[in-house]
Amino acid sequence: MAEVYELPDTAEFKAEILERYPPKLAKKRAKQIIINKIENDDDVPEILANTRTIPGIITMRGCAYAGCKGVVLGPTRDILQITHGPIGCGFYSWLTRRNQTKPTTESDVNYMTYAMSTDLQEEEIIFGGEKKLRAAIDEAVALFHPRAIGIFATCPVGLIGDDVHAVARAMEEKYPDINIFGFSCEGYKGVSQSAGHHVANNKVFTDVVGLNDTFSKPGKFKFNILGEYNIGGDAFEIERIVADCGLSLHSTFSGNSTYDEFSSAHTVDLNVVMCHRSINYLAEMMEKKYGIPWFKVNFVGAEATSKSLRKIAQFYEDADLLKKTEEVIERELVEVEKVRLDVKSRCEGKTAVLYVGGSRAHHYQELLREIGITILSAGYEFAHRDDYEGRKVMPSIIVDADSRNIEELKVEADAVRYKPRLSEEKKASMEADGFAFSDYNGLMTEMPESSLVIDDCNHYELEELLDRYHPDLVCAGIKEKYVVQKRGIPMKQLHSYDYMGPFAGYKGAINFYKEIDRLLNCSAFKFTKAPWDESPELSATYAFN
Amino acid sequence: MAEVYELPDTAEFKAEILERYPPKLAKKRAKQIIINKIENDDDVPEILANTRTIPGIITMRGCAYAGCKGVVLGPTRDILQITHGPIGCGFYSWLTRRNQTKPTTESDVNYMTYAMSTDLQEEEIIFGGEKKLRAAIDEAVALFHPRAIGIFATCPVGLIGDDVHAVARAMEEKYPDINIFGFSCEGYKGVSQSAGHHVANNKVFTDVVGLNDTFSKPGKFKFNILGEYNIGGDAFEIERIVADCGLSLHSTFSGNSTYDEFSSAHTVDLNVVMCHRSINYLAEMMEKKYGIPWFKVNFVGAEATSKSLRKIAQFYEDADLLKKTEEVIERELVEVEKVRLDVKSRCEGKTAVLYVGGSRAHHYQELLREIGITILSAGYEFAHRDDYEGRKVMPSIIVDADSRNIEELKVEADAVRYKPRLSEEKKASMEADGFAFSDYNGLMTEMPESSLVIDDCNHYELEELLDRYHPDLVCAGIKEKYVVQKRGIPMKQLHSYDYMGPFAGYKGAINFYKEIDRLLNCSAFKFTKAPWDESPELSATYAFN
Amino acid sequence: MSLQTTAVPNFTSTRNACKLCSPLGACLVLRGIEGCIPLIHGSQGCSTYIRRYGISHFREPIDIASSNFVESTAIFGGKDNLFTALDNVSRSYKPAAIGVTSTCLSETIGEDVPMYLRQYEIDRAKGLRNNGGQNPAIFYASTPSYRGTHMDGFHEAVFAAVSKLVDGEKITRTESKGRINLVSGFISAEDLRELQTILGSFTTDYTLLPDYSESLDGPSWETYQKLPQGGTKPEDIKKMGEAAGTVYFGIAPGHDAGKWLEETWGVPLFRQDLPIGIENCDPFYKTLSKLSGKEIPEIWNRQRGRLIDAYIDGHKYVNSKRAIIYGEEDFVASLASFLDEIGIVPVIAATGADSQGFKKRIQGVLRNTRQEVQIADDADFVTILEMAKDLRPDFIMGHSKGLFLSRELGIPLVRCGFPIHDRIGGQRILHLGYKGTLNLFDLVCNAIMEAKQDQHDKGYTYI
Amino acid sequence: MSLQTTAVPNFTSTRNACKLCSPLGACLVLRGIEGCIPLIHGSQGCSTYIRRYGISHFREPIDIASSNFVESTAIFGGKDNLFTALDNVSRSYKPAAIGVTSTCLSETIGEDVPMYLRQYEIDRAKGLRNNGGQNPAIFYASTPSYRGTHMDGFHEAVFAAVSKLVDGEKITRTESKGRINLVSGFISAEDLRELQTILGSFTTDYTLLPDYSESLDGPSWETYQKLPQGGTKPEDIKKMGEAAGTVYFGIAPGHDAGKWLEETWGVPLFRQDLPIGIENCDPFYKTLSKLSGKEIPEIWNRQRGRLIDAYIDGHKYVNSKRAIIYGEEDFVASLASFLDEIGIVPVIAATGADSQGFKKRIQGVLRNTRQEVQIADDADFVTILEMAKDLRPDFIMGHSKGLFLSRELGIPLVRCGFPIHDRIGGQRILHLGYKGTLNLFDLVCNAIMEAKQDQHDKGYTYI
Repeated sequence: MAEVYELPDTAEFKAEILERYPPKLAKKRAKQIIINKIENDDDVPEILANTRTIPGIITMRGCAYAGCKGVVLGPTRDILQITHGPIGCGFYSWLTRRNQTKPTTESDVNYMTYAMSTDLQEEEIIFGGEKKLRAAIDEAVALFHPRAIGIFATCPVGLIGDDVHAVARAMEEKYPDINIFGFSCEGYKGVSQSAGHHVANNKVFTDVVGLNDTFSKPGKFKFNILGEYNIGGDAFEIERIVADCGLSLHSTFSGNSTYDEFSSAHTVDLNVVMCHRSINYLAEMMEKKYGIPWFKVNFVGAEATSKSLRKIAQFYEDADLLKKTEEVIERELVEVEKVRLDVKSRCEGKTAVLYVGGSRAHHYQELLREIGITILSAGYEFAHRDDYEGRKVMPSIIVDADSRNIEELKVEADAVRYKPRLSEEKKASMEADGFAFSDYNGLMTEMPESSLVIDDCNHYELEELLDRYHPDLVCAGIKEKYVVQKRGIPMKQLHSYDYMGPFAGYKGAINFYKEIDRLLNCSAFKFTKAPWDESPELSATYAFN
Repeated sequence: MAEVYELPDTAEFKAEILERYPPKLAKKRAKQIIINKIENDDDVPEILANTRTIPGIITMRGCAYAGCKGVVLGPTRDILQITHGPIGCGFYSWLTRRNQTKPTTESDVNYMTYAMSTDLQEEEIIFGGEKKLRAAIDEAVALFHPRAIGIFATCPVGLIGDDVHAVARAMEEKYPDINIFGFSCEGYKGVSQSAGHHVANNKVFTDVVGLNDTFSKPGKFKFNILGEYNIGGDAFEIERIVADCGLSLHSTFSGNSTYDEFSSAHTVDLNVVMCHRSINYLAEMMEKKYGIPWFKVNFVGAEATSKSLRKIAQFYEDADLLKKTEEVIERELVEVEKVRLDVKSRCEGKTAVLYVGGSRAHHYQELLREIGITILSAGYEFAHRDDYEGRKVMPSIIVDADSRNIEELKVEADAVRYKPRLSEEKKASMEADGFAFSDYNGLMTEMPESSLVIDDCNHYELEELLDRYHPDLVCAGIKEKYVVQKRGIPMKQLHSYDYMGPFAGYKGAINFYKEIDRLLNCSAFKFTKAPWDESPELSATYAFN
Repeated sequence: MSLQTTAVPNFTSTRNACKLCSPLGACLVLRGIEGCIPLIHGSQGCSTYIRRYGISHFREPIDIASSNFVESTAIFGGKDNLFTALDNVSRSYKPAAIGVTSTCLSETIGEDVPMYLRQYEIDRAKGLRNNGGQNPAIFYASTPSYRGTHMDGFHEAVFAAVSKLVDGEKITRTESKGRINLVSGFISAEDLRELQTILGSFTTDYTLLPDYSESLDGPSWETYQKLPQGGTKPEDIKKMGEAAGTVYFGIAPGHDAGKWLEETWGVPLFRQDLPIGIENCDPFYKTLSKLSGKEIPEIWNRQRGRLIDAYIDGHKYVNSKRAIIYGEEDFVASLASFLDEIGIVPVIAATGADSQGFKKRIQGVLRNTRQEVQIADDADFVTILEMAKDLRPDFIMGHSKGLFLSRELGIPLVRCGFPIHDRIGGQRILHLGYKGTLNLFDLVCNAIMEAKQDQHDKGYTYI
Repeated sequence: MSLQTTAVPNFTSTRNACKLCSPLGACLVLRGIEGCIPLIHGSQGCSTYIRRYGISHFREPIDIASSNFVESTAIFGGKDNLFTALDNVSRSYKPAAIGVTSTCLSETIGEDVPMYLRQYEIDRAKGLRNNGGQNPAIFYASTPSYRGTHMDGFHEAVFAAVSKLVDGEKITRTESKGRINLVSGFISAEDLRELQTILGSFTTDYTLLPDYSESLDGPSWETYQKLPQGGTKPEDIKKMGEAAGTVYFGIAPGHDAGKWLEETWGVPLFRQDLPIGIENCDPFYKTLSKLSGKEIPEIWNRQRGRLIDAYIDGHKYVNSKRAIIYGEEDFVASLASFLDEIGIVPVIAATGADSQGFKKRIQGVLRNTRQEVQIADDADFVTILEMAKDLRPDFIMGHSKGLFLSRELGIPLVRCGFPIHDRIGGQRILHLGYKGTLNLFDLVCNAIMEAKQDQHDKGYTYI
């Protein structure tokens, strides 16, 4: 990978950006704005990540509650979710992401359109809200008698002394057939939504996974996909492809997921990880506790999809599976290539920047490259150093106070259910043959040399970047969308996909190519200047000093 | 009936109206504006009707084509209709009336949404349009192969020498299994759409009725309803009621009708007539040719409906039928009375005027009276003297040139199919017992004493009437609708029912009561004057001299 | 039963027509002149049908007189009827003008209406008519239903009024700086109000013809007005010969008042499509600026900016979508340009008019599309439906008669143009200018979004 | 699965809420003041969620700063974060003002923000802050999410701005003839533009607060504007103490700028519901006439007349229809009055706000209905759905969150108010004045007609 695109004057650009910050801030941001450089195949510069955002600087980040309730548990249709707190958070997280789900029968429950909140009032802030939370759980049981109930704490909950875990335990005693668990995902936890992902996955691991040894799906080659949230139906497309290959997808964490799938997820042969940031620790913990190996995959991009399918097939070492996989790849690539080449003819040479989440800023580079678009700059909202530099730096990551607030679980092999899927020897021999387990090389190794990698990019930096480098396309979130489009640059939302999609897999690749083609060749932008307008106003520029 | 409501100063009003006309026009209109007076139960003043409208005076009337294609044939779903002429007429008559139809199976044809026109161009006006008409028929056959095709002539057709009947005959030879017939309904024929009704019904009588001796429907007491056009689903409601009574409705002319029903209509025991104006001659001709007796009914108004049902039952002299009929009446009146009394409590004492068609201005008085509304004035658009004064005046009606242009068919008893349903004696004895056949007493005998009866009321007269008498409600057509509503008076369309309905039968009565309640108690009218507006402009008034 | 019949190519007959008749267009123009009453020379059915049709769209009283032919008139000629009608209309309405239009009937029998009218005017001048002392101006538009469509009648009536009323000396252009003629085409009442606002922002001296913004979309009245207020003032029509220029929206198929003003009175003609879409709006505002000598007021810049902003916000919904458009040639040409500039492919652009130039005209405004477009003149709705079958259109844009297309194809209909008789407020739809374009843009986006949303179950509420 | 569960009376929990949180309302007001940046004192999630939500409706950049609490801030207090945030916002945006709002977090830990701000201003005056020499005015609105709804925050922020900026001497009323204050409530950007037009027709001296018509619905920009143009000018807010009167739309649940201006500065207060419907519009135009001393301009009479005309034209479609309305208390009260006057029964009128006066307020505006109406404060959407089951409503009127009601009940949703995130142009919907009322009337009529038409097969195209 790593073509060389000499992004000009990056050092000067970085210096100018920092110059306008106060010294303390400049010092910090200097470590978060990196000019990429790849040596020895995968040695990249160190980046400062997962660190606090400076007050008053407009960040793209969200909070722990958003990461926990909105991102991770949101796409699960049959765990009834109760937001414990004042009304805002529950309202804002009500179906805000375009998670899709497909109940298999008419009678299957789907709570995704249901936003339940304790709607705390001043009285409860003063006298405590546990009573109201218990009442809400009673009501939820009376209404639906769900299999499981999740309680999500918002900012004031811990501060007023409410203990969501104690309430969960107490109510579980009252309703022994319902699994009730709480999440300490108060908004101020950690430095970004990443903290919320961690809180969410920890709880799913401790309170759900491993409870059900009997639920199963037909098929021979069972595996889970971790870190795939079914935005725009991505999971449906992946399900389609892997089924065609002859694989049996057991559980997706957490796109189009169910409680049964989660609770029996420990019964599979393999975990593959899509979004490394949000869930790699779950893969690790499942390996330790149940002996399930894992590796990183990527179903975003046609080439990446083929590569991932082949790796899974190789894992199982089954001739039929390998053959069928190749057939699927061949079949799907026909249409993909047709569209790709057509679109590429119009997009080749265009440039893009991506500031998204914790893995999409990486994955979508594949798709953009496939149609000839060069990445000028990219960065994550809420990633950690390993997501940039690769897992090899994990031991050297210093755990700061904000991260320490998120519980790091101690995991041991399960006395009953631990069962190594591969012997130590087998695994070692596969690795010796170049088969990587527990792998992730990070974003920077695949970014062009001298491109800009910016962690927690803020509005000021984004705007300066746009003014300096005039990318043809920006991929980011809705908060950035109109900032970008107001200057006449097309913008693609990669959190919600602009409520389009799927973009994963082969059909997704076709959708994405076409969408980018539409965006880059949209005539609306050309009208920005009126034919009689010859003296545009000068824009205000940022100045921090 | 005939309550006395002293409409004040009618003579003065009439004089004022006439005063502003030029003398010749005044003389004519004097005979068409009548102050009602009923003597000896059914002697009423003579009225001039079915006479030409004065050029430049804005009439409510339509033309022969509208009466033939729009009114009479329009509601028939399986006779394919081709307008022969320039595009306007065919476009304007395309689904403009709210005729409903109910194909009984999915595969039943329904051409009502299909508006086929020869769309004559200048070339055809010069060189003749028959060739194009033949081509259109060829196309219609290729497309649908319909059972029957009707051709409707518009103004220029006769004048350019096109003979729609000759074309029909020729094409029938080409397609022997299709019944093809033409209508000479050029717009200038006669003085109003009444001419078109006549043209239509004559042709249906000569070319369709009597062709099919085998088509039949289950049931014992078979009859046709003539002059019911299924506006707003009226026919459906009538069908519901008569079926409940145990009657078998064979064919409705022409609401919700089919070719089979028309062509076998001569097989029934009885014809009942709803709209006397548009179709009484068809009833007469069927009696002469096939021996089917007829009498007038009215299904508009709850009381009128009950009365009509009882009369039909009496005709058959069947105890079961009589019993079931009474049961239906009793059952239906429960809800009718409930709504009627509630609505009446708010509408009692209000006043209305009606200028509609050729029978609705009469029928709807029933409904209005049922909720306590007094009729100040009424009149027809296109009726003849008998519709005002009753059939007894028919012998004295002078046939003028305009009427003579419409063919008066010579009808004799059919050699094969004539079969008197009642012996002369039986009929005479029934009549002696007060059972009226071939009856219609006209509008005026049921209008209040001293109310105004105005034939072919024009805009000027309507406006003067509104200014003088301020009725609470006007019933007329869409052309009058906004003239009336602009002055803040609620207006009910009785041609199209404002695309509501049904208003016939019992459920229809309920609908109508409620609709009138809504209209009379609509708050929108009260805002007409702005609270700060103290000096409204003076209105212009008409002046003919 | 479906209307999707087996295609029979080159139909002679017209099935579910996509055009109305000529006198209708003429009557609308005549109702848009202050104090003018239309009088149809023919059978009363024409007047009744046209009133009925106009009323169903405008929901206003529309008085149109008729010379009420009966059979004998058709045989012996309609002069007496016409004279009586002129007398009665003059006396009862006291109109400023009477616009006489012909019909297929009077044209077929070869009525020489211009000659009749000359005679009537002579008789009237001699005091021989029973006209109550009223001497309205009388225009005549020849509008046989068998020639062209309602748009022929529309432009013909504009020509009739202009050519009858414009008088005075030819002037040198420099004297007339600032006065603007705008011939508005067949647009909505709200469009006319918007044009008044636009024109008014450049100059107070303008003639907008026709202008039925008040006469066909007026307020409720405390007292009834026989002749509704509003309309282009005849004295303003008279001044059209003095203007700095005529902006003429669309193309007159027959007589052309714009050309006539240019040729006869030296008034420069600026013809353009209806100002729908940026490409059609920009020249309009620029021409007004040029003719008035005034800079483009800031409000239009702001509206323009807001429109572009919406284009950009909404491009993801509309880009590459496929539309069917139909209606008057002028309207379809403007819609095609608008859709093209927002990235929509008008896969079918159809008009009922028999127009040789239509195909080239539409092709000319499709600047961006790379896809094939079906362009059909002399089209009817059954033909459009047959054409549409394999084209995967996403939505339809046009008047209410497209309902059955919409049902058969299962795609939304964005109602605009005329007639709109199955919704309220058709006369209040704003199509023109930056603001009208924004309105249409919102309607299109939202129709597409609604259709998309309706196809999805839960979990799809942000789009 | 249907959301129509067995009704459990008096729910403690809120299920599909019908209200948003207080800081959101405050932020919208602050974005409607020229040169003002909102700063939320709390966790960054609040700013992100509120921006995201506002953006999904307005489709414009909405910059809202945060003091970015982390766990230690929650424990040790947020003063340092707030000061840093004020410094950074001052330096980077050079704003005219910063509006600080609290959150449930900062309120729960008992932050004394007013005290902090006093100290910050002292420090700043002494040159102790790293604020780049920028000294924006700073307002503070206390807006804990656990108290009231977004409307509490809205009115609170209006009060914060007014009470902070209004200064000068008390004046005698006669001197101020003509100057008008209008506190506009939570309305659309298009509404604000219409109010500008209306106010401008009476006087040029007015203060419309807030005014996010440009800042949250601006044109595309040739060059990026960090602080979008538009908004109520701070100097105009300063002059509010001098006005002849304050027209205040709606009721402030907490601090009331209208009352404050009356009590502190003697500015007479004219409180009324949002001008939707004749009953609410007439007093508005009359009050403006009175305050400005100017007759009501003809354009409003014409619009009023056209509205009445439409009421009459459309009454047959709407009369006796049954509606569900929900949303902000002020908005619902105005809608209820409007629907009532056109003959529609709002069978359910609901608000998410916990408001004792709501029932009486709604009953007060229902002048015509003879039927029972369910009026519910503290309502959520699941409760509304349960209430609706047996009420046979014909349509729903309110923001996008009513989609699921619409689907469950199988009746149309007429989108209005906020948020509208499943259609484009929510910020451009005109609700207010005669013209806005006409727009709503058309939308209601057409939704009803469309539903009726969709239920019919062929043969039903005129309605």
